[in-house]
Amino acid sequence: MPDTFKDGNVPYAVRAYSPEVLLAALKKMMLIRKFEEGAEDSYTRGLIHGTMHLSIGQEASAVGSCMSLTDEDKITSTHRGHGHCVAKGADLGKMFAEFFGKETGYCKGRGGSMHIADPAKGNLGANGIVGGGLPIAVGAALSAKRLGTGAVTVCFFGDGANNEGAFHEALNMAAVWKLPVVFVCENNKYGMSTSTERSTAVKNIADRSASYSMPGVTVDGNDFSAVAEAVDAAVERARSGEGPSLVENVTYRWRGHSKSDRNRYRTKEEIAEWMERDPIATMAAMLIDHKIIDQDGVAALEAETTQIIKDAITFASGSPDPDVSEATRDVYTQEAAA
Amino acid sequence: MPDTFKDGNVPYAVRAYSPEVLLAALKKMMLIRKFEEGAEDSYTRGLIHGTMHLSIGQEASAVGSCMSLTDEDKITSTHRGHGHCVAKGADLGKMFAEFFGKETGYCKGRGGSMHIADPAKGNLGANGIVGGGLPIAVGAALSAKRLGTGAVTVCFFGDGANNEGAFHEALNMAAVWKLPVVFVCENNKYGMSTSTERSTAVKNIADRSASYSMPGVTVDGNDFSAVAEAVDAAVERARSGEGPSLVENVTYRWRGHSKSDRNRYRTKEEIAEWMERDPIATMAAMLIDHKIIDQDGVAALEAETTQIIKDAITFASGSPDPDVSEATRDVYTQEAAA
Amino acid sequence: MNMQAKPTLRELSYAEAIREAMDIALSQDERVILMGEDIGVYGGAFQVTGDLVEKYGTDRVMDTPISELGGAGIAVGAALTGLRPIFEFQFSDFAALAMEQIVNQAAKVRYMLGGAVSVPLVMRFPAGSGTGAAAQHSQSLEAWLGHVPGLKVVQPSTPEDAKGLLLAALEDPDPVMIFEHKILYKMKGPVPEGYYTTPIGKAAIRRTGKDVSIIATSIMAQKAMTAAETLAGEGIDAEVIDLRTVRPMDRETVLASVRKTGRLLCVYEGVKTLGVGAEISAMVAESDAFDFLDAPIIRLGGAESPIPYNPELEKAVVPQVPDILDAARGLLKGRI
Amino acid sequence: MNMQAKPTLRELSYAEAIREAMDIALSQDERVILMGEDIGVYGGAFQVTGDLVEKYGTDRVMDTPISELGGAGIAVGAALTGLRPIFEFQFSDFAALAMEQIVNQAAKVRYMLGGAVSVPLVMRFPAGSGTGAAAQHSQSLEAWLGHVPGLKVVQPSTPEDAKGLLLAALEDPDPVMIFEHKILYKMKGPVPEGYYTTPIGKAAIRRTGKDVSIIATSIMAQKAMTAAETLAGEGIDAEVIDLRTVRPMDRETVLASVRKTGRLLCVYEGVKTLGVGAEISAMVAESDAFDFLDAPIIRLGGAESPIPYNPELEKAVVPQVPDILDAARGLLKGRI
Ligand SMILES: Cc1ncc(C[n+]2csc(CCOP(=O)(O)OP(=O)(O)O)c2C)c(N)n1
Ligand SMILES: Cc1ncc(C[n+]2csc(CCOP(=O)(O)OP(=O)(O)O)c2C)c(N)n1
Ligand SMILES: [Mg+2]
Ligand SMILES: [Mg+2]
Repeated sequence: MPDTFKDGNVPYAVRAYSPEVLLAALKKMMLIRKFEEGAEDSYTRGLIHGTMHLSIGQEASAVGSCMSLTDEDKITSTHRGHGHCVAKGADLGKMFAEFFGKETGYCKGRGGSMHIADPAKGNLGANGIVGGGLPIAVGAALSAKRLGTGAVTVCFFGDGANNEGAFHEALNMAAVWKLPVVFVCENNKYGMSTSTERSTAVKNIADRSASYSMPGVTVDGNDFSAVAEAVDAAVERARSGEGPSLVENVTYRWRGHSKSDRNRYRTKEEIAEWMERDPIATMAAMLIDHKIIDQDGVAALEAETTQIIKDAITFASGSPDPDVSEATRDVYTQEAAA
Repeated sequence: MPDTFKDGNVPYAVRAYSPEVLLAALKKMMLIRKFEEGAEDSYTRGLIHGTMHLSIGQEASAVGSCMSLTDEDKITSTHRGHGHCVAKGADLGKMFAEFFGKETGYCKGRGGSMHIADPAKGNLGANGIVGGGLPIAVGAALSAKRLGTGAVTVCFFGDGANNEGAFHEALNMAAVWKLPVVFVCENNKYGMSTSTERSTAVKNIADRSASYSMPGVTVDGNDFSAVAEAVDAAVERARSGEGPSLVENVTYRWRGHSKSDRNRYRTKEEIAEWMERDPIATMAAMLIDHKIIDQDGVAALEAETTQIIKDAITFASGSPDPDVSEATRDVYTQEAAA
Repeated sequence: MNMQAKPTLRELSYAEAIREAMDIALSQDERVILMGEDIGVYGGAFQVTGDLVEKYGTDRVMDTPISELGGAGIAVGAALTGLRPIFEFQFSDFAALAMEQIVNQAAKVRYMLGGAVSVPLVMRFPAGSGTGAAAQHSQSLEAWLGHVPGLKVVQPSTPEDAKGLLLAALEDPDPVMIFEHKILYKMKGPVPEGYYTTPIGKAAIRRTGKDVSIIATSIMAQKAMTAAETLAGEGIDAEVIDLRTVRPMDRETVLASVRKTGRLLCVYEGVKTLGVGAEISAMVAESDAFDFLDAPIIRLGGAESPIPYNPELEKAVVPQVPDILDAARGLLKGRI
Repeated sequence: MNMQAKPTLRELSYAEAIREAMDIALSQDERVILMGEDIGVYGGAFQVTGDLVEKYGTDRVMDTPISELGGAGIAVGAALTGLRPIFEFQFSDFAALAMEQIVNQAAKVRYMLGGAVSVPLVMRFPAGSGTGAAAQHSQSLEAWLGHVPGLKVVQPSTPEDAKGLLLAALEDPDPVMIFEHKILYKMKGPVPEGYYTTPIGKAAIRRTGKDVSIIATSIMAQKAMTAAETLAGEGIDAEVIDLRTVRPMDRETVLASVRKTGRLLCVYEGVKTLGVGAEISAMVAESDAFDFLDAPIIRLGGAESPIPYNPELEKAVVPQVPDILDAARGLLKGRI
């Protein structure tokens, strides 16, 4: 990474990544947005039985946090996990198929939105339990350290999750054992209806890093470059054996918490304000500014990603349902032990 | 309290309390020491069936932390709770009786050392679960606030307990709701065999208070005056509605963790060093220094407390065992609801 | 059933009935508080608390941070010291985070202290499958708490009982755990106005019959009633008993029924193995009613599997009306 | 029993046998790590890990902070990603703090992910009463985990099985929960040298008999053997089966025994209601073996009470040999 190029006017991302990588990142952010919109639409059209938690507005956090990860590196995700999954390289068709409960889905229709995982790409899975992924991420980091794989784990969790005891225990042990894990708090201001002010006795969640003697930084989670800069540094630190870090991406979810949210706990104005800070538009503008893409290129990307989503939905819709007689398959591992 | 008397050479305790109060505190510290010695002796003589966790060496923390509490104020205690119980005014005979499993004990022989409680004096009980008392203390503070009783709760817990998720959750909620509770961490350097260095990713446990935007202070837990000064201030803060605080009393347990400890994780030298900083001797010396008592007085107190313990053991030994046919009594409340 | 019930009946949903019970409790007793995640302005994940926060304020209808263990422990401490908390878990599955406070503290502290204290605590657990929320949001864990002395555990299956059992729980000086079924929240039924209680520890005979005793819990009591109507058409006269309380179990009502019918079918949504039906079966098999049994005791419980997401799979892993019909017919095959 | 067992037998204590199993596993497989509170230099609260840390170092015998939920979750994450952790709870009661990771994560993740992963995790739970440690340190909670699909749950009652089941658990790709009885740790018995496994899911017939089947778990299997000797002197020929595995339960062995004897007595230390004996009873009562039953199925389980401190009370709340004798005699009263 061009550490010598210290032009303050050139954002980190533009300095750090090639145009191809940046365009791929923008594309992923668009895919996330459109996946969520497609999910929402499918839900409205009655195709979905369960619930869903959309990450529209948080795309920069998901993609920016995974920039320096390889398929060997792991992530743990949350109930609001579609974006992380796409960022880590998932197949959109298999994601939709899972969302539709199909046998071709990532979980063969057993998991649904809240459990989509992609172990082959290092995504250990979304989690229905708030905070559930925090210790699991530390465990993955422990494996990496013991087995000497050099892999890093990025652990996504929400502002709400930071008040779970699991947060405290996981960060403490990660620090005591200097494990290669980066805790990425996606602070979207609310855990369901409860604002951080009403639930969290500290101003910045990143400040809690002091309790674990690890670096903590709060960044604009809607600024792709700021997110990438902070998380890349933390990943590098983890990879070089210096231990865990906490990065807080301040962001906002545009939609309700889940399908049934009446948005009683926040104002229309607040939502509108945040929508003006659209992370995708911001990212596109930055790339246009630095001549990495132009308006037409953006439009072409829009069209391309729209088509990908369309194809993914077509694949998913046309996929078979699981066989009901196999409802209890995969509770245990069938094959005999080695 | 003589806030105007600002003589730096006069310790807080001497400024803050009357001689009677100070002598009563010294007496309590002696009673704790002798209770523990009596317990140990009984154990060695085979009178005790279960385990025990002795607080010898930690007497200043127990007594100093309860100085400004009334019987309306609550404490929650720990597995190492004999000292807290005495400090909150318990009857020594009923304590020994419980330790001996007698029907006359505080828990009628059902609880034993790890569950001694004295609700009439505001002691909600020891706890066999490390960290178990932390949320319970916050609940007691919530009651006080809602019912307007003005009571404060002092929550004792160990350095080991500070790594439980319950610690994090309890402190956070106490702070969010500004509840009248004082968290007193008795940092005796080890949770069983595990030193704070090997278990706790922060130098001073009190520093974790920053995560909950509450005051935190680390004091010499073997210095009665320092403990009392810190906790009194925190209690006053709580009582006046300003919310919780965290006080860390750095101290040391002279004995092993429990009956079966081989002390492999610490050195004889370390133990000897700490034994030189005997909190009772220090307290007595301070009172002698300020002419509140003399050597003869101390000797008389020693004799008096020795006799109290002797009588307590006699009472306990002579007490009846519970009736085996009543083994399942008190699982549920018998009397019909109001 | 409820002798104190006022005559005026209206139709309320199960959720509304629970809310009405909490409203009555909040208005009658200053010591009652509600605690839980998003129970305030959000109205609760299943809209059970609804707008109670507007009436009673945030001091009495308290949104907690997402801290189940600490929240439950605070409720325990509050109950020990003068308040009467009603603690809502957003989903019963999250009780797994708070078992320590429920089981090691709330259930035991009275006993451990030789009767010196009591813990008048009510906890509410939205339970069960059917919402497409998959394995971590669909469990029926009443058997865990039913195994724990010191607790009482109830499972209302009607709006009337949901209200009456909650008010009874609040009168109870000991911790009462209420497992509510999510799918029932919208079910309507007659609910007496005003204050009444439904006794904890009493099963309800929903239908008398002479051929087979169907003992069912929670939503399965509804399914059993549906099945019983069909069976009646086939000449099978089923007695349907809604267990209502898992702990303490209503031994007398169950045994009397089995002595009469000689056939027992237990229907419950929780995992079959070590679920509530295991206890019902074992209780009967060790009683004098054993001698009246004309056939094996059949249990219909949840499959030995987590709850899947796909709706058809989800239905397949818990007992449905046709399963009840098949089981009842099987039990009576010899006779017919 | 164990076909692979080497012939050389030595007497080891149950704790030593477990330690030997861990020693073999640590030396054979780099992926194996031990995690738990004070299992390093302290040697474990019950001296089960002993001096293994000296041999394998603190990287493989890891003292955890007092953080059961986080520790268990780290073990789950490690198992998901290539390690084979053996996680020790200091007392099984503290599992109440970690149920979320055990039940919502470890047990379900394979299923939730459609079989894409597995969780080769072993957890050890020192359980049971008898040490005077009172209500929060004496529980037998195997029924909770036995209720959870995705887990396997075993309860060794002999040193030989303690070693063999632990090695079998390590071979198993799925999470295996081992409930060890604290009072057994010092019990000695013959233990084959070297590597062998005891099959998970197979009960052991400890004594064949024709009059009554006593199915017992954990330490109760020992007590049942003692009782059986006395009964033999009275002309009662008891078959004693050590269940060994709670989940999956060995249906065939139990049913075959009941078909033979016609009488069933279940003996277990956990709380009677909804304890393991409830499942044994219900499993038999719904099987074809029901027709062979000559008497009600009797359960001897723990009292409906927390475990008290006083030693006499403590004994009174769990089944003892005389209780087994009385129950067996009662079952055979009609016959004699
Ligand atoms: C242990 C647990 N408690 C509660 C819930 C219900 N729940 C699901 S998401 C959510 C809010 C989480 O907030 P946050 O961590 O900030 O994530 P966000 O939804 O804002 O992305 C809650 C309360 C849960 N799934 N798990
Ligand atoms: C939840 C839980 N985990 C573990 C234990 C076992 N245990 C009892 S005391 C103790 C050490 C506690 O350390 P600390 O909090 O520092 O208190 P101290 O013993 O030093 O006074 C441990 C591990 C327990 N009782 N409860
Ligand atoms: Mg949030
Ligand atoms: Mg300590």
